[in-house]
Amino acid sequence: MKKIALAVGLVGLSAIAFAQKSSTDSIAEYRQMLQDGNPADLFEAKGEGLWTQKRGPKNASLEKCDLGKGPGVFKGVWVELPRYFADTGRVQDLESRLLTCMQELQGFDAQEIAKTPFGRGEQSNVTALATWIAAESKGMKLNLPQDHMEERKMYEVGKRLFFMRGGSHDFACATCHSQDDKRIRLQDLPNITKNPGAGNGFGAWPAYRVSNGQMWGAQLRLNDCYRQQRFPYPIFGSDATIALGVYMGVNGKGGATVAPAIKR
Amino acid sequence: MQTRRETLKHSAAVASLLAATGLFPQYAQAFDKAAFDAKTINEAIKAMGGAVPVESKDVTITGPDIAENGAVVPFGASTSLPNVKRVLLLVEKNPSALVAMFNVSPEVDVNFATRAKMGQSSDVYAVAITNDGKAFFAKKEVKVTLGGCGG
Amino acid sequence: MQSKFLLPLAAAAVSFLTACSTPLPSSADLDKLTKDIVARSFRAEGQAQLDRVNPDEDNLLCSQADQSGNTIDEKLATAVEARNMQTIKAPVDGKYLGDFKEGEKIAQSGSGKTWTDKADAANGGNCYNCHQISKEELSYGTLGPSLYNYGKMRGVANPNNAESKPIVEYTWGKINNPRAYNACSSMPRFGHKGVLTEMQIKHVMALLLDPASPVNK
Amino acid sequence: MADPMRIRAQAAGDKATIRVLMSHEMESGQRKDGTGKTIPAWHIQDVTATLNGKTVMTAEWGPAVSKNPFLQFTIKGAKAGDKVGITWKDNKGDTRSDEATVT
Repeated sequence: MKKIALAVGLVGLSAIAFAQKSSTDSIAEYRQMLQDGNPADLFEAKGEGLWTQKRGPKNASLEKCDLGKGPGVFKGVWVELPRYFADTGRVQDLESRLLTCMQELQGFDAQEIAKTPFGRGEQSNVTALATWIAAESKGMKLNLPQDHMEERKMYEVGKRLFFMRGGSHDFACATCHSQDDKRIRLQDLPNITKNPGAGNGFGAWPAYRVSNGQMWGAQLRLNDCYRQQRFPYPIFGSDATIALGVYMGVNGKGGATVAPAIKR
Repeated sequence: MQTRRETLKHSAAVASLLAATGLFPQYAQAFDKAAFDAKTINEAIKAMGGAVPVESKDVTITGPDIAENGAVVPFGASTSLPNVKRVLLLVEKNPSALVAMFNVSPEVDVNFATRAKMGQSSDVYAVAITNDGKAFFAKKEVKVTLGGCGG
Repeated sequence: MQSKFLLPLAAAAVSFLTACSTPLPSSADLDKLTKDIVARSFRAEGQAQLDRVNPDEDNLLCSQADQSGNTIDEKLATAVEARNMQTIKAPVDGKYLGDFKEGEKIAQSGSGKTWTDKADAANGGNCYNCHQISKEELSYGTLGPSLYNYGKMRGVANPNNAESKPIVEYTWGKINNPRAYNACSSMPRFGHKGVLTEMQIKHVMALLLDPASPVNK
Repeated sequence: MADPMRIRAQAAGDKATIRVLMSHEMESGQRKDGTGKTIPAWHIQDVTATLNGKTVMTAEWGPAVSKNPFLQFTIKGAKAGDKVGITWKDNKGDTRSDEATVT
């Protein structure tokens, strides 16, 4: 009899504990359980291999690619992107810069890759490369340069784009991402106008999306934000996407990066 | 609080899930009987004889209370019971309940973790099958939520 | 060859001239630059046509206010609200409430109007993205206020009663065009922008106001 | 050919924890394509783990294991320098083997 009473007592206790645990706590627990064993590792490994592999019409590797800190440097470059590149005369993010390198060094057609749907052909290689390069800056602090006039102009443009309401639903980026402690459904929404939200948000992509089992680079992340915002399709590597990258990354200055992350 | 009747229901549920996998002919009969309505569950369980799956505190299932996404739900199944031959992970409301089956050898701990897809909120079972064909289980309820913008 | 990933040397040279200590262009010039960048950065896809990045006057005013961190000027707000109020039409048959069960489905659905949605498919209301509504749904957003007990809290015992009329009409207007009441509301103008049909809005109305709806339990 | 696995094998005491990520679609057989046709199930069916060439565990999986599967288990008596091998085979007959050294 005693034994049964004790067992009942325990069951009762755990039921109360469950009731008191909020959905937010449970979701946090769920996310914690996924941290060990992030399939982004698979893409990271693929990207690392692609960097040294001789490929493309010129049968060359990417080892001489300049991502902002000189040819061949991949450690720490990601926390300083997007930045201005004198050779192209453009502010570029990681993915658009990888296209430049794939074209210049390997002879691929950058425009062709930019037009390729995400996850297909060379696009999936760009994502894998971006995943690996971001991982090589994991834990470092965002430190985007704002010395060049083009970089400063892009920040200003990014800010305007961030607040631009439009589409069928009148949404702007700011509709969801300009307040603290808000969520959409059960997902926390980072406040991207300042830290910690800007660093946490911007510094998490590329990320593995468990909902569809895909690796998403920053370009696809933005692309899908715009899709949900009911805007037209942002062209891969376009100045609008890069300006937003500058706006988010500069707002996130000093935030430690966690990319490649694992996300819902 | 779990009543005896509910416990029996769970046993029947596990039996039917095992039977549905087609891997355990000894449960096939139990499955048929368990398919009767609630009034006859007690009799059905009796008819299972030694094959009644028993809920056991020596079997552990770990997993989230709420999954942010049903596409990836992390689970761990372990047991301290001796002579375990197999460990199964079953999601009751999936189109086919059996997610994974691990065949144990003396060289490994009876402790496995993997991730499952869940179409909807469901009870999830870890079942340990011993060398003599007995089944012991642990159960966990997992709520699957709809996340994100949903578009 | 036209390629923005290649090296346009002329562009690089121009950029050098504008570098360093030069002050930023004027705000108006940056607005113009933003407009140019938008024009070349998006392409039409599915039903998401380029007119969607051509914001109307209401959105322009609110975007400017949001960006400056201030609220919209009071006079402008009154004008925005007045012209949005004019878009609200009472239901043709005089009936404001539909079926709350249908309303729940619409509230749950986050689809519609994206470039991956079929143009002729029914749109969702996206309601749970931002609001708590029925108690059973744990997965709700917090961008908007909780709507749990919406009708009950406002004392709507019978939505057809005369005393319920003001709240019924307000709710109808709010779903159709929230910017009639709050110039820079973040909520979509479901009726005005054709996101939801009149019938769909009636169903959502029932979800919020029908005493039998789980929202009011 | 399938992409390589990521295998981590870490010794602690007289055991080693093995964590494996596999690159696989794990198509459930429940989804429909754009034309309404069911996409056939395509999933890893058999998994075998070896320690220095000797099988220590086998597993049978259904299509409900998540895409890009994760597997964790513990091998008794494995020590640094030992070789852990993982092989999977899917229902189309595709197979992949990778090996890692216990650290």
